[in-house]
Amino acid sequence: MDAPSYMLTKIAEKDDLAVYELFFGPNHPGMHGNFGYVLEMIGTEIVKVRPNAGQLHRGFEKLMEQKLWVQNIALVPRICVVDPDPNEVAYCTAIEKIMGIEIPDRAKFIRTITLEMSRLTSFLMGMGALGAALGLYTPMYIMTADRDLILDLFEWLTGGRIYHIFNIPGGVRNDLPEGWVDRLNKVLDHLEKRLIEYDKILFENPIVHKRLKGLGYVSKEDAVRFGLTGPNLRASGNPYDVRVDDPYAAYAYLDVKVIIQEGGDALTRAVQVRIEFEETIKLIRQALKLMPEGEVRLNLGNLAMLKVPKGEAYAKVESSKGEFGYYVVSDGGMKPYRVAVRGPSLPAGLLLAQKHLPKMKIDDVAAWMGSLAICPPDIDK
Amino acid sequence: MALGDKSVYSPLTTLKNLFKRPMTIKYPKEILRVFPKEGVSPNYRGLHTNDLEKCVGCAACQRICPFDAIEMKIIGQNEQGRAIKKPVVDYGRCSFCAFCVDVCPTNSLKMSRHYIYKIKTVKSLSAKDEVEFVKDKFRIMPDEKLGDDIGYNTGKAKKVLG
Amino acid sequence: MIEILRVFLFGFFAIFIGLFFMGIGRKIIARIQLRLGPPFYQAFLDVGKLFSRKSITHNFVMDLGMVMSLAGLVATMLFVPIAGHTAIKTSSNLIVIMYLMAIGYLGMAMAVAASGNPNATIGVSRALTMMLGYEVPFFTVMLGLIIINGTSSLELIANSQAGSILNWNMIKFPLGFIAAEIALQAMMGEKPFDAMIAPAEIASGPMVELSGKYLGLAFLTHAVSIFVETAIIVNLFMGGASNIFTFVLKQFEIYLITVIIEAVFPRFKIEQAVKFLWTVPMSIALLQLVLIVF
Amino acid sequence: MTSRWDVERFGIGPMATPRQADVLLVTGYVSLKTLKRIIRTYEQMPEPKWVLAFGSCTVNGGIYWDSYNTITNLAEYIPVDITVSGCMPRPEAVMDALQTLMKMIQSGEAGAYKKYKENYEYYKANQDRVLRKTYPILGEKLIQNEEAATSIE
Repeated sequence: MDAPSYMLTKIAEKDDLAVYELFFGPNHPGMHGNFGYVLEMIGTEIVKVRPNAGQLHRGFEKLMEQKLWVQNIALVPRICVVDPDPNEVAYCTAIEKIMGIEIPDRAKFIRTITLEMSRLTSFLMGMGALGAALGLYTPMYIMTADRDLILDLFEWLTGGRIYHIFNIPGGVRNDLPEGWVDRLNKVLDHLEKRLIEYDKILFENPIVHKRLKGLGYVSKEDAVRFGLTGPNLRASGNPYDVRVDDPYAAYAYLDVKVIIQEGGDALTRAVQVRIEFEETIKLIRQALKLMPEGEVRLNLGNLAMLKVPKGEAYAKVESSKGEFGYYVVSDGGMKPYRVAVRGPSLPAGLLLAQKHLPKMKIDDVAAWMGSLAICPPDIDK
Repeated sequence: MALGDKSVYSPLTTLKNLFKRPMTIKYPKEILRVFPKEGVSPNYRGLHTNDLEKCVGCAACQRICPFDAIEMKIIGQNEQGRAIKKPVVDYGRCSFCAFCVDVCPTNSLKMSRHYIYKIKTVKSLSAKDEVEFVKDKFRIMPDEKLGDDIGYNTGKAKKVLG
Repeated sequence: MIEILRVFLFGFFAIFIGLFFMGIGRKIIARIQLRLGPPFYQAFLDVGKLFSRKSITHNFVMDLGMVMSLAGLVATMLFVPIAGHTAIKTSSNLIVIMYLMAIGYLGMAMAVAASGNPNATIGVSRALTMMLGYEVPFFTVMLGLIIINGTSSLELIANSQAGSILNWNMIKFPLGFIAAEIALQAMMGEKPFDAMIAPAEIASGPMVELSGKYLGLAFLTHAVSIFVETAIIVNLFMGGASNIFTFVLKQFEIYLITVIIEAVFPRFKIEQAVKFLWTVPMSIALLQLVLIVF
Repeated sequence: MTSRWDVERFGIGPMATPRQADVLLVTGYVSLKTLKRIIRTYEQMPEPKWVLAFGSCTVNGGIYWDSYNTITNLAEYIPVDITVSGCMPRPEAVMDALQTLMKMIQSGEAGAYKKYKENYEYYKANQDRVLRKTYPILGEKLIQNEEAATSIE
């Protein structure tokens, strides 16, 4: 029998037993979420990787065909727990596109603000998880505590802490409560102050640099070829942002700055998230300033009886991890005929893993995952 | 750009946290104080509360519920011999999306700011009965018990659905 | 008879102080992370709980290895002078201490290799590699101190620093102290040198198969190692102490530095760690040695 | 948990492996593939062990009650000590449940792991019933072929 080409050393070629399997996940502390890689290793070096997905598969696309248009809104945020709002907005935007309606301007701005807030929470979680993957738990604890401040705002606005179920076809469910904007401004000020501390502990830490530099390099062409989106794509030098190229919600009224970095390694991706975090805060401020008065939703009659005319639409939303796309097909009935979801983590988690992880040491797997912000629920759906 | 510079001393500046007040809320003794009302937010979507006098048993909530969590239970008969139905919420299904509150035509179904509901498994029950026991305990007919602490409620605001 | 009692007393004292330090260390780390943290006696509760639990053993080598690991460190501890008291008096205990300390790690290696878990095996190989990394600079520093004092007895080295604070080796040989401090960080297995435990990489490494009483033993081993290692530094660089209370206080200062570094740095990869230990502390230690000799 | 809801105050912390764990938290829906892992994790934990199921999904399927790939009731497969409602439960609710569990352990009320031993057949039968669905469709035939192939060599 010929020795497989991935065998690295002469000794390993002779000895089949040198290769062993290591299960990285699902119950591995380095794995964020219920997901796993089966690693074939020689010593501490990975020679082959097999993503072990499917632990979170719930059959979303099938479930959505069985429910009314409006009922699905309670379901979609579950696709990505840390960044739920892009799902709701993408789904609602797709429905609105099919129906050919334009939502009120104030609703657009509220949607934008909640999207950006959701991005903040997700970035905080992502940066913290990256730190934790490197063994630096302090920023993780501080960041999740700061994330709670934004979740409080969400809770005040929508009534739910994690799953907001706030966007509905035709707008949003309610207007901003009294005193909410003041509190948001206060939280943003606080986050800006904290950002200096995050820099000090995480982004200026020499050991973090040492660990992340050169890890998981993605070239400009590869990023496009593998279908990476969001910060991961921009960190490889591709100027693409759905918010600018194909504006939805109120982004057309706002001045969104697209940040591009050349580099493409884990450190660049981490710094990319850090810079975009700052930009997001500015964007929320901008949106708050420009927000008009008025209605927050169109009256579409009884939404339980909502019938979407025959047609199909693709709506995409720039989430913190990349592009969330919803392709919705309607046959004119009470329920969607077909909904297909495009999640941003699938290319990185399944495809890129098979290119990057071989020849990597086991030390780097968690950090690599953290730097790509892989969100397992949206791989499986 | 300041980012990307590294220094061994920068991380050590975090040590000033030692002299800051911890962000921890000592839960059973303290509660959250960030909202106009203490504890959870004023319009929190917690356990249901239902004004049984006002409830007409129209089953609108049952129809809108995305997860089939609401069941109309017959609790008696009126003078015409028609059955009186009231909603029973299965918290084993409920996802607290509050669509049922939105559609309630009489505004009797609301959500309270209470959220803790837990069931201890009884040791003496057999394995099979235990499953049914817990399932059963999670089916509750909402009444006025939690009505003094209303959370999500579309009565004052404009109705969202319908 | 009294000798045996003394030995037991020393052992219990080391465990007690070690666990106490661990508890306070957790509290301090929690405060740096802006949270309240566990009560300072949590480490005692943890050990109590672990010993009351059922534990899973794989074979008798695992039992033996865990006991050997604890026994090795307790044996080391008996040679360390604590404020003038030593359980077993010898004339050149520094060599014996360094020799015996390795037994703790070897015992751990034996136990976890018997469990057959790949994560644990990687962890142990990392721990032994790390040992190679920190012992070289640490020995170099010690060599300098042995040369200048003309003895390898810890008591004599400690006594030679008696008097004012200016006599401490910490002040006299600051470079050596820094090198030893970095090596100590690795010796205790704290960040940035905790590659052998690394939960995010190898699921807590050697501890991955330890349950119940075995984990309890590992806790105790760690407690004793904290005690021994800080005690060596206190004797070498801070002039020992006249009474036990001052001694423990000095130990705590050393431990505090370790904990603070632990809280704010991530971990090196194992090869990076060894490279770092063989370059930075090693060159500092060599410089110190050159300064001492010439 | 986060800095705001610090559970380490009660001495509760996450452990890296099931061998070191006392309490298994099942946080939400359980798909068939996960169930296999949960059972394995549960059986790896040394006694005494407790299970805390939280979220509606563990009681009656939650929002995934009509999904083809999730189980509806965790208690059929492993014994559960305490169940918390919510989707997701607030941190306070989780902390409350953990403290209740601590009280239950002290009073000897929590002992579901004994049930697992006593009713082992019942649980195993339930587990087998659903896990059969996860076998590969080409299952037995494929395995037989492979076995035949290896025996020829």
